[in-house]
Amino acid sequence: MASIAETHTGPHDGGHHESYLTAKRGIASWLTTVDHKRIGVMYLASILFFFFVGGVAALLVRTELLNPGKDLVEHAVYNQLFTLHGAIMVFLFIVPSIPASLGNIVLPLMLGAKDVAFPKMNLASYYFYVVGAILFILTIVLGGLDTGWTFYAPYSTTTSTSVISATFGAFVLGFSSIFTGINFLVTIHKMRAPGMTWDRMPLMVWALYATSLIQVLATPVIAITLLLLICERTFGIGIFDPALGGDPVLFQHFFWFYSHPVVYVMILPGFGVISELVTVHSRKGIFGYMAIAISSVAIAFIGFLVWGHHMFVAGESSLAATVFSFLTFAVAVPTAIKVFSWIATMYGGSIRYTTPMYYVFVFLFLFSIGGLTGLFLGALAVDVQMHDTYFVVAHFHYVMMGGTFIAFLGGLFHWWPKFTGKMYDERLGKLSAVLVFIGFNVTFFTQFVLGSRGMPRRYYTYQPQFHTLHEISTIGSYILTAGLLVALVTFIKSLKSGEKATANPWNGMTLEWHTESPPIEHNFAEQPICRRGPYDFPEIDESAAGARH
Amino acid sequence: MSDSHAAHGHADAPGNNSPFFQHHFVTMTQQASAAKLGMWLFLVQEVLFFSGLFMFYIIFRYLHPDTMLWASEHLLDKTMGGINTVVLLFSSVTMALAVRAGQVGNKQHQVTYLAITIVCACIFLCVKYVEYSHKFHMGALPGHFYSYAGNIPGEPQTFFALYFCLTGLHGIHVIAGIIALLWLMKRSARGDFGPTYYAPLELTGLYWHLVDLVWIFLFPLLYLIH
Amino acid sequence: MQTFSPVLIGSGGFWMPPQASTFAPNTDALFHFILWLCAIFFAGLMGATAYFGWKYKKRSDADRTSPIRGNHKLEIVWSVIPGLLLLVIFGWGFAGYREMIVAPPNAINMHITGQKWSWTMTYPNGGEDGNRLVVPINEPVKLTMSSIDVIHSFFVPAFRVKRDVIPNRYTTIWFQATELGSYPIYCTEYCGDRHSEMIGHVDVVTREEYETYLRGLAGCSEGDDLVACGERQFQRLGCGACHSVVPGQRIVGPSLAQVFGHEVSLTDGTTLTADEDYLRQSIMDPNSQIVEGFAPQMPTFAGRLDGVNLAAVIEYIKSLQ
Amino acid sequence: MAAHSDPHYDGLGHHISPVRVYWLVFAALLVFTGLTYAVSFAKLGPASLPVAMLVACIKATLVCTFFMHLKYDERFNLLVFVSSLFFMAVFFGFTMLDVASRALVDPIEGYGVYEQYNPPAAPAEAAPAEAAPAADEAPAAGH
Repeated sequence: MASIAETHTGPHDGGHHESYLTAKRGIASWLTTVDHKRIGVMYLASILFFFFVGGVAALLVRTELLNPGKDLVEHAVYNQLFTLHGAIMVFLFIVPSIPASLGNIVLPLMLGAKDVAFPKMNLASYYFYVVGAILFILTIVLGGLDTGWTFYAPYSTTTSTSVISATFGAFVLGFSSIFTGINFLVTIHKMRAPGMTWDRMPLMVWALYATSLIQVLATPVIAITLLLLICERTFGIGIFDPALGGDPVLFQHFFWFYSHPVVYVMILPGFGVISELVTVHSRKGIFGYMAIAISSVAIAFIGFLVWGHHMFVAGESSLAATVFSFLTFAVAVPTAIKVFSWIATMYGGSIRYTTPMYYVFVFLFLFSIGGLTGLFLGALAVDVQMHDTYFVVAHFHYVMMGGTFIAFLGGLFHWWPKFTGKMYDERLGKLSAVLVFIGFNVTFFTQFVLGSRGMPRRYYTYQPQFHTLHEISTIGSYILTAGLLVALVTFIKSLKSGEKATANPWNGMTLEWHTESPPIEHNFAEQPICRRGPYDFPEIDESAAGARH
Repeated sequence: MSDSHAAHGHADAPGNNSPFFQHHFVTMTQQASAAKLGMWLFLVQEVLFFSGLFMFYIIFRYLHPDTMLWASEHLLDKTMGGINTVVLLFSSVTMALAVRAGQVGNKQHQVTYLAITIVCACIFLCVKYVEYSHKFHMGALPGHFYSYAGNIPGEPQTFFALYFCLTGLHGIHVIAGIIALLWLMKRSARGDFGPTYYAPLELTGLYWHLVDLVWIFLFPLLYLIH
Repeated sequence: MQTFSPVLIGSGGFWMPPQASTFAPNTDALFHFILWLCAIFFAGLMGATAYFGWKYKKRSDADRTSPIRGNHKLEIVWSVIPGLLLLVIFGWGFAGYREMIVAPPNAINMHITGQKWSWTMTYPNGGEDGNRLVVPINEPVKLTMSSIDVIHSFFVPAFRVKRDVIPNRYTTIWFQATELGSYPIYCTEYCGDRHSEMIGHVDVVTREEYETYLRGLAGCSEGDDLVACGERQFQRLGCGACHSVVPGQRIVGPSLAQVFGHEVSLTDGTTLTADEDYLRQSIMDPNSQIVEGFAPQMPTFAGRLDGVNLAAVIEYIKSLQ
Repeated sequence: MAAHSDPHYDGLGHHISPVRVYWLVFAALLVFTGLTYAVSFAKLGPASLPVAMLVACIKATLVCTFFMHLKYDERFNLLVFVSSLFFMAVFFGFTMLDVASRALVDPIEGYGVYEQYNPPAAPAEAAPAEAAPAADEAPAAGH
C-alpha cells in the first residue's frame, strides 16, 4: 500500500518501543508527563467529567421547566443551575474540548513530530485548567453563582453570590487556553515533517491553526475584563457598574470581544474533524482544499469584527448595530463554503457507514440548521424580536452542541483506536448517533418555535401558552441523555473488552496512521517524510475524468 | 520550515551537542526560532491584555477630559514619571547588551549588564513606591477608598482607579521581570549561555522590552496630559 | 399572573405571536422570507447529502472513487449567490430596523422605569401605574426607559419591539398599536430571582378610554376616598411584587394584611405595635426597622411617595384586616 | 548561513549588532523622551495628544527594530507583532464607534443625559449617595 510517507525501516522494527500508555507506570508518571498524548488523554478525562456535571445541571434545568411554577427547585437555585450549566459547559468543556484533548493527541502525530514545541508548557496548560476547575467547584460550594455565564454588570457587580471565585476561575482557565494556542501555533510553524508544505497539511491542522490564532488574540481581553470585574467588586472602581459611574454596555463590549471569537474557537476544530472524517470515510480527496483551509483562517479573522450582534437591543448605538449586522453576514459566507465543500466531497466517493460517518451526517444536519438560523439573528429587524428568547438558545445549542460536540464525538470515535489501541462496538456507536440525533432535534427544534412565539430566556416559570412546547423539549432532553449514555457505554466497553486495533483501521493517509496504535512514546520510530497530499487514497482513480464506473 | 532531513543530520548541526538541546527538535536553530516565535506570541497576548486598560483609558478620557486634566496636572508628578522613563530606557539598553553578551559568549558582561538592569528595575519600583505613598497619603485612591480633600471635577475616584490599574499592572510585570532577570543572572553566572544557546536571555530581553514599550505609552498618556 | 388570551387578531401564523403593531407585518415578512430561503437551501443540502450517501455507498473493496478535488467555477458560484442573498437579508433587516429607531415627532411620550421585578409606567400627566401600560390605538407612543438597579429589557412580543432598560441611562423605543387587546410585557434581560415574574401587560384601548384612564391616574387629592386611591398607589408602585395582601402569605417581604394595630417583632429583637409612624417609617426608610426573618431588600420610596399619596397608602394598609 | 567566525553573526547565524548601535538608539530614545516632555509644556492644545502618540510610536519602533531584533529576524515575527496592534485597533475602533455615536439618532440616549434629569442627591459625606430618585417628572427632552 503506497502510503503517503515511506519510513526508512518497517513500521514494526525493534520491539523496545513501548506504547505511550505502558511505557511508564504509576500515577506520578501521568501527573508529571510531558508527552502530548498523555496530556491529551488527561484533558479528555477532565473535560468529559465536566461535560457530565454540566449535563446534569442541564437536565435539572429542563426538568424544572417541565411545568410552569415550581417543579423541582426555587427561583434562586434555578438561576444558579442555568448559570452553572452555561459556565461549566463553555469554560470547562467546549472551549478546551477538541483543541486540548483530540488536538493535543493528534496534532504532533499529524505533523510527523515527536511532540509539541513546548512540552512543559503543555503540562502547565493542563494544570492551569485543573486550578481553574477547582475554583469553579469552589464557587459551587461557596454559595453558587447566579449571574448567567455572561457575568453582565451591574448584576454581577452587585449580587451577593460568589462571583469573584468564578471570575478568577475563568481568568485562570484563560491561561490554559492561551498556552495551548501558543503551543499549537509554534508546533505547526516550526515542526512539520520534512516535505509537508502548507498545502499538504491535513485540514484538521489548518483548523487548529486558526483556532490557536483566536485563542492567543482573544483570551487576554476576557482576562483583563474579569480582572476589572473583580476590582470593581472589591475596590469599587467605576468602569462597569453605573452606580459607580461606569457603563454596563462597555462591559458587554469587553465581554463579547472575547466571547464571539471564542465561539469560533469552539466550532473551527469541529470543522477540522469533519474535514478529516468526510475524506477518510468516503475515500475521496477533499473538495476545494485551499477554499476550506483559507476559510478557516478567514472565519478566525472576521470573527473579531462581529461581536456587536450580541448587543443589537442592548443599548448599542444604531450606527454600530448596522455595521455589526453587515459584518455578521460576511462571516456566514466562509462557513457556507465549508458545508457545501463537505457535501461535494461525498460525490463520487465510496462511503463506509462507520460510526464516525454517522456523526458526520448528524453534524451536517444539525450544523446546517444552526448556521442557517444565524441569519435570522443577524438581520436587525428580526433580531429585535428574537434576541434573548429561546430562539437564541436553540440557535447556539444547534451550533455548539449540534456542531462542536457532535464533531467531537465523531473525532473521538475516529481516533479512539489510535490512542487507546482498542476498537469499539460499531452497533452501539451507531445507536448512540441515532438516539442523539432524535433527542437533540426534539429538544431544541421546539425551542425555535418557543422563541419565535416570544418565550424569553432564563425564565424559571412561564406563561401557560408555552407549556406543551416545554414538555416536548424536556422529553427530548431525556432521549438525548439516553443517546449520550449509550456513547459512554460504548467507550467503556471498548476500554474493557475492545479487540486490539490495527495501526490504520480506517486506511487513513495522514501521518498519524503511520505509527502503531497506541503510538510509541516518541510517536515515530523513524522521522516520516511527507511526499503527497493528506487525502491521496489508493481508491482514487486518477485516470477517470470523475465518472465513477 | 524544518531544515535538515533525516535523523542522521543530528550531531553536526550547530548547538546540537549543547546540554540544553531539546531532543524533540531536529536542530538547535529550529529550537531557537520556535522559542522566539513562542515568545512573540506571548507578547501578542500581553499587548491584548494591556489593550483592555487602554480601552478603559480612552473611554474615560472621552467622557471626563476635565477630571483627567485636573487630576493629572495636580496629583501626578511629571519629573518622577520622567525619571522612571529614563531609568526604564536605560534598563532596556543594558538588557539588550546583556543579550548581545550572550550571543558573543562573554559571561562577565552578561552578569554585569543583567545586574544593572535589575538595579534599574528596582529604582523604577522605588520611584513608583514614592509616587504611590504620596497618593495614599493624599487619599487619592480608587473607588470606595477615595477621600481626597480637594474637589476634582467629574469622577476622580475612577481616574485614580484607572491610574492604579494601569501602573499597578505594569508594576506587577516589572516585578515578574525582576524575578526572571534574577533567575537569568544565576544561569549566566553558571555559564549556561553561549553563541549557540542564549534563548532564555533573548526571550527575557523581549519581555523586558515590551514592559518598557508599555511604559513608553503610559508616560505621555498619564503624566503629560493637556 | 396575567394570563395572555390568545386573541388571534392578525395572527402571526405558526411561528410568531399575533401582529398588533405597525412593525409586525414587516418583521414577520422578513422572518418568513428568511425561513423559506433557509428551508430551500436546507432541503437542497440534505437532499444532496442523502442522495450522495445512498448513491456512493461503499459497494465493494474494489470501488474506485472520483479524482475530483475542486471546481473553481462551482466554488465561485456557491460563494457569490449566498453572498448576494445575504446582502438582501441585511438590507431588508436594516430597512425594518430604521423604522424602529426613529420615533415620529407627534408620539405620545411615556416613561418606563424598570426595577427588580416590576415595571412602573409614568404617563404624560405625571400619573403612574405599575406593570400596566395603557396606550390609545393607532397612535404612535414613545417610551423613554431607564432602570434603577440592574439591566432589564422591555419586550412586547405582539409589537415586535424590545430594548434593554439600563440604569443611569435612557433608552427609547416607539410603536403604534394596531389592534385592541391586552398583550404581555416580558423582561428578557436576566435580572435576578423573580426575572421570570417581571411581567406586565399593554392594554390597547380607544382614545376615550385612554383619556378617562389618565384622569383616574392623577394622584390622590384631599376629597378622594383615601383607601381606594391608596390601593391604586399600592398597585402603581408595584408593592404587590414583594408584599401580598393575603394574611400570612409571604412573597419577598412580609404580608401587609393584619399588620396595623398588631404586634411586630423586629430583627434587633424589639417588638412594637404597628402604628401609622411605623408604617411611614418602613416606607421611607425600610432598612431601619426590618421584620424578623426578612432580608433588607426593600428600596426606599422617599421622593416617590409623599403627601396625600403616602397617607392614602397607609390608609389602604390599615384597611387590610 | 554566514561563516561562524564572522563577528556579526553568532553560533546560530543570528545577527549581532555592534555595541555602539545600542548606545546610539539609547541616545535617540532619550532625545525623543525629551521631545515628549517639551511637547507637553508647549501649548499645542488639541494637537498635543496626536503628537505625543506619534513620538511614543517612534520610540516604540526604535525599541522594536533594534533592541528586539525585528530588523534582523524572520519577517513572520514582525507580522505577528503588527497583527496584535491591528486587533487592538479593531477593539478600540468598534467600541468607540458605539460609544461616540450613542446620541446620534436620539439625543436622550447619550452619555450623561440621565444625570441632567436625575441630579445625584447632595454628595453625602459618609454614606454613598442615595439611589438616584426615579425620574418622577416626565423628562422634558424628546418632545
